[in-house]
Amino acid sequence: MQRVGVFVCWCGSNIAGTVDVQAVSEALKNEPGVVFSTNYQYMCSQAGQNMIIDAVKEHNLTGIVVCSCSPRMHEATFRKTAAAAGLNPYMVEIANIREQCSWVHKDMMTGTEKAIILGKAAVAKVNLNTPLTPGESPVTKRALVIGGGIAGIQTALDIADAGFEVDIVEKKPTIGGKMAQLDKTFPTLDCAACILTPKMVDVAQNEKIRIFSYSEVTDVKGFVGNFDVTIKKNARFVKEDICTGCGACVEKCPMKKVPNEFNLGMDNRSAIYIPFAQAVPKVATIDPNACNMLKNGKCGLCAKVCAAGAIDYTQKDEYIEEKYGAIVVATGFNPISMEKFDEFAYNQSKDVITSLEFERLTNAAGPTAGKLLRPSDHEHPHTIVFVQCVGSRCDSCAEKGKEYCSKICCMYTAKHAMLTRDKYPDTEVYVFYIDVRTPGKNFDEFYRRAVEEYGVKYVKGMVGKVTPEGKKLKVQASDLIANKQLHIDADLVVLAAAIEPDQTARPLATMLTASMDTNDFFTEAHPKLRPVESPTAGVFLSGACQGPKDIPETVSQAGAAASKVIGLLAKDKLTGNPCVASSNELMCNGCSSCERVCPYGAITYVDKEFRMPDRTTKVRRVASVNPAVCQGCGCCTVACPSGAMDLRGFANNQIMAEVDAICK
Amino acid sequence: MQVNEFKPLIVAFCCNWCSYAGADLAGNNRLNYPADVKIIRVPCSCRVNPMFILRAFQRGADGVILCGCHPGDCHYTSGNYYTRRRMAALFSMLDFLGIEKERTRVEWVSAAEGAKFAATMNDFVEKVTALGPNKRLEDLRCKR
Amino acid sequence: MHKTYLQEEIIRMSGVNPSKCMRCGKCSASCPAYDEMEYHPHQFVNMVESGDIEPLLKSESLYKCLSCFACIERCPRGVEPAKLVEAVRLTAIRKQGANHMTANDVPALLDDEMPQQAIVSAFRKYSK
Amino acid sequence: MKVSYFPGCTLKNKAKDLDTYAYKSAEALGVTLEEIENWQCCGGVFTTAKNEVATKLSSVRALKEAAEKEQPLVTVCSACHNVIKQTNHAMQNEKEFADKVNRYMANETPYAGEAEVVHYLEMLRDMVGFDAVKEKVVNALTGKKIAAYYGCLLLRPSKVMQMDDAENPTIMEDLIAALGATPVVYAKRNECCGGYIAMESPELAKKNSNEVVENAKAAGAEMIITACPLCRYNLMKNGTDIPVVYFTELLAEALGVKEDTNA
Repeated sequence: MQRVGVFVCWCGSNIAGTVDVQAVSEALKNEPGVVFSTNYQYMCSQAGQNMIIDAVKEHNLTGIVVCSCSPRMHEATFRKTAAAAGLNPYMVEIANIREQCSWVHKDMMTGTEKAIILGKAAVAKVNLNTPLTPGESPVTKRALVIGGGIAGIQTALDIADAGFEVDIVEKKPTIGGKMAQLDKTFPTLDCAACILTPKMVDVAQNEKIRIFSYSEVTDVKGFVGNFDVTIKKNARFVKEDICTGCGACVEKCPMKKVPNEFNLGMDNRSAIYIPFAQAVPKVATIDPNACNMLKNGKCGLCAKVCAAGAIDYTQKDEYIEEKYGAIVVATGFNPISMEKFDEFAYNQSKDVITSLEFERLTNAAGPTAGKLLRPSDHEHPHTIVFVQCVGSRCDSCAEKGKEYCSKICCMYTAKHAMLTRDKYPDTEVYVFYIDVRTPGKNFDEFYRRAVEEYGVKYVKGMVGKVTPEGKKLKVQASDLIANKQLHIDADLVVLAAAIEPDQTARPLATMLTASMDTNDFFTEAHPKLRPVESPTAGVFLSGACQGPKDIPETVSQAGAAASKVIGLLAKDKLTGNPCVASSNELMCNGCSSCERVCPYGAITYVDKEFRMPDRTTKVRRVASVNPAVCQGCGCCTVACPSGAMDLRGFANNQIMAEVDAICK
Repeated sequence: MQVNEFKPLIVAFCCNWCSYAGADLAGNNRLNYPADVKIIRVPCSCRVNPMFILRAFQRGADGVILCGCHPGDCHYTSGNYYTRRRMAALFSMLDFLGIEKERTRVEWVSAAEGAKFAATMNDFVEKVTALGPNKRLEDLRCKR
Repeated sequence: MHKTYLQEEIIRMSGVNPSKCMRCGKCSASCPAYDEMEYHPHQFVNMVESGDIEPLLKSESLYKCLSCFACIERCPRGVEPAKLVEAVRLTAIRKQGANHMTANDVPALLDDEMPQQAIVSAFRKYSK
Repeated sequence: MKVSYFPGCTLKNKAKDLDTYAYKSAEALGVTLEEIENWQCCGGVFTTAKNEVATKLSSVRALKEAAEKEQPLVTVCSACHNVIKQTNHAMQNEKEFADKVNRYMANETPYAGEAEVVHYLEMLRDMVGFDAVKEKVVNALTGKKIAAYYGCLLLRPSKVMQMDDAENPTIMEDLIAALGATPVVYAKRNECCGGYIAMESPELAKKNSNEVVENAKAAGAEMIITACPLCRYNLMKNGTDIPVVYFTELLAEALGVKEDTNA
């Protein structure tokens, strides 16, 4: 049985004006467990706190009830007081008789009556309180960034800048991501490579940053501050530390007919390749599916020409295990496949391309060295039709495409249209749009310039059918303002394909127990107030993996994610919230109900041995809560059919006792 | 006269992050609502076990209201969605058992909605008062 | 907004929810009979949504739709404009004496090669 | 293999070729077509209105007979296929409509869309298999450049028809390839020929059909195949100078059973 002390605060006249504090302290004296009850003008004052400390010592109190203002105000204060008196701070309960009683009721009698009931509920609860100790865990002062696009690069640079070690894991042979494939960037039209590649070099030269390129994360264990991550370094058959990136092997490789993924298959590369001139790390990689030496042991030319002796055909995949305190997801996006949108004849004509392909076609380092030429016959296109919202903003019942707006297409299409008109004024450029969405600094001005200064023809309507015939693409479209059906003979059709999260995001989310929405974008801990944190503690989000984003937005989010990581890594120890769920293993039947509702992935299952009454041993699967991950919402306690799961500090019997006390 | 004197007993479960703060705000702004409402603080509305509600009715409560963060704003991401689903099922079952739908309610009150909290409580108490005492589930053995 | 009886009837018959339309115009961009129509597929959707159905009932456009389902197939919002056209057309021809084509009209329209299918289909579309 | 067979109105007169070669080819491939007894015309077009019952009854009768025989219902004509398949879909998914139909027909055991509606092309692809067709080919049509014309009804609405990708179908191309010929892919193969509008606005049918043929010819087609009598009529009538034949005729030719018919 507890020995409870009740301390009723007057709060000057704030409480005493509507509540008869004397009557409250008298009434609560008779409650079970109460051995001491008093009232005072200002309980939170030094004198009031000393009164509590003295009473604890004098009456050997084991629990404290303070009837005062809201616990949101002074719970922390009175917990400290309890600790000063030698009690566990979690043996304190507050009855809120100010905000939720004296301030909202006018009548002394009803106010007093309610205050007594609230006090009784608090006494009933504190009688069932148990001392709680928050767990502590150390923090590994190193961060992992998954994805080496502009989001990952910026996050890593910012974290490294604060003095912490960062590893970047990138599945491609080089960092740089989608931004490295872009030509110019809106709305300023500076070239993507000119602003990105210096950052890539910074990453390479920063001694706090390690790059695991051509690698992927295969396993994540542990929790905030203490993640154990397995990284698979795919064999690139080139010794990274020896290769100088001279490119002699690339030149000599006889297998030159491999579709070049960096140029989206619009030209070819060799079997041993460096994706682009400014690649980081600048080392060669052998494509095992194309290399004759690896496929049938016939060739070996690259090894012969490599002066540094970096080629190693026997290289194997390597698994690296590393510890991290924080993980940043920066897995980015891809344009969706155009396979199901063949009304635009993407599969039927080479001259129907996606916007990303258009970027490569206009990029000086692209397949046409920056000249805008039709892929089919390398002739200059005179009429270009851009189609927006291809696969974006589709209703789910249309069974193809995405429901969301891909956000970046309006702006890059305006950019493409403007740049085309600028460089090739003899070209007719049509943009078919549903809405032009330009919310961003200098964005609408940019789009208007495309129309007003560059003469791009924006048509409110959609393309219904593209028919390749001869050298032309016959475009059938609607112009809703003119209320006409248009028929345009185009030379090139550019589709603004919707974007979707990278395919690696879903398995990664499973590994991280980070939640995703139905579109496979990572969800934030709070959509407004915690936009760069995942609900899983220690996992942060950067860039388009969280939702469609342009470069400025991605960079801002990358910086924000980095600052959150720095805040975490700056701590030596993490103090947990002791009010977490825990499961009574004897009652748990291992049904997984709690695991399914837990938003944090804090619950796992372990096989445990139990001694049975007949002295045999039985192994059962039972739930186990990781207190460092659990945030204490209590959802699992309600989902648990056997009542095994309970929440410390808000236990079933505690809340039940409050209900009983109120309903007497 | 008898009817007028009936004072209902209302148990309100408020989540710590939104609705409990909303109730505090109602206090800060001195927005009155009947003293019949007694608030129990829970970390999240999804912490409220249907057992608590059944217990309240068994012990003579005349109405039970759950307040949580607005959908999409849950401090714990998804807790209030569970609340919504669980309570939809529970309340229709209670309705079947004779606990009128007006006696149970889930309401989303944010930390900034002191006025909404007070208005909600006024409305809820009024509706429950109109229904009169809950006799259906009350267990007389629990009466002292 | 209050819906008229006629509007509700059209919506119920067709099973189409015109308020799903996002005004992209892909239906009208896909329509093979566009130039024959006074009111185009996107206008059908818009006019049913706003309750402006009388002009549609009187329009020849009702009989120009080929029922080729291109608008249904390509609508990104799943609105299915052709079903609205069909519902309005049925509302028109179900009235007494409102058949768009009668048996007497047929011989003049035939040629030797014309398959039965064309006549059967046309009757389904043009008369009750 | 025995299947129920719904020929449709036009196949017994104006489009006899479509029907006879369907029989011949099926026989050659080891499939017996059992014609639905007293089948009635499907009506040519599916009325999408949910409160239209009477016009769909003939389809339901055919479906019910096939279901009772536990056979798939095979169709050849695109229009019949579209009407019957959409009607079946409505019987499966629109309860109110299905109730009305069952009460109207006084069905002792209500019909709820149990039958499987299979187009002849689907039968070739999924039940016989194009590989098996290829093995049975005696007159390979090597070197012939043939364009498949799908029209609208065979593929759309794809959610119901489920035959192939409505925008980039391959089923007829695969058949052409199996028969040894070279399929010609062109974008207008799924655009409407004009259909029944040929009666009222022949100029519209002409315009649409011309566009289809021109597009096929530009892609190098020497011949067009189709599954629909009305498509064939429109394409032929509106001035194509390349032959338009039914796919069953081409199939019969390749399988070496065409001559028998003429004899």
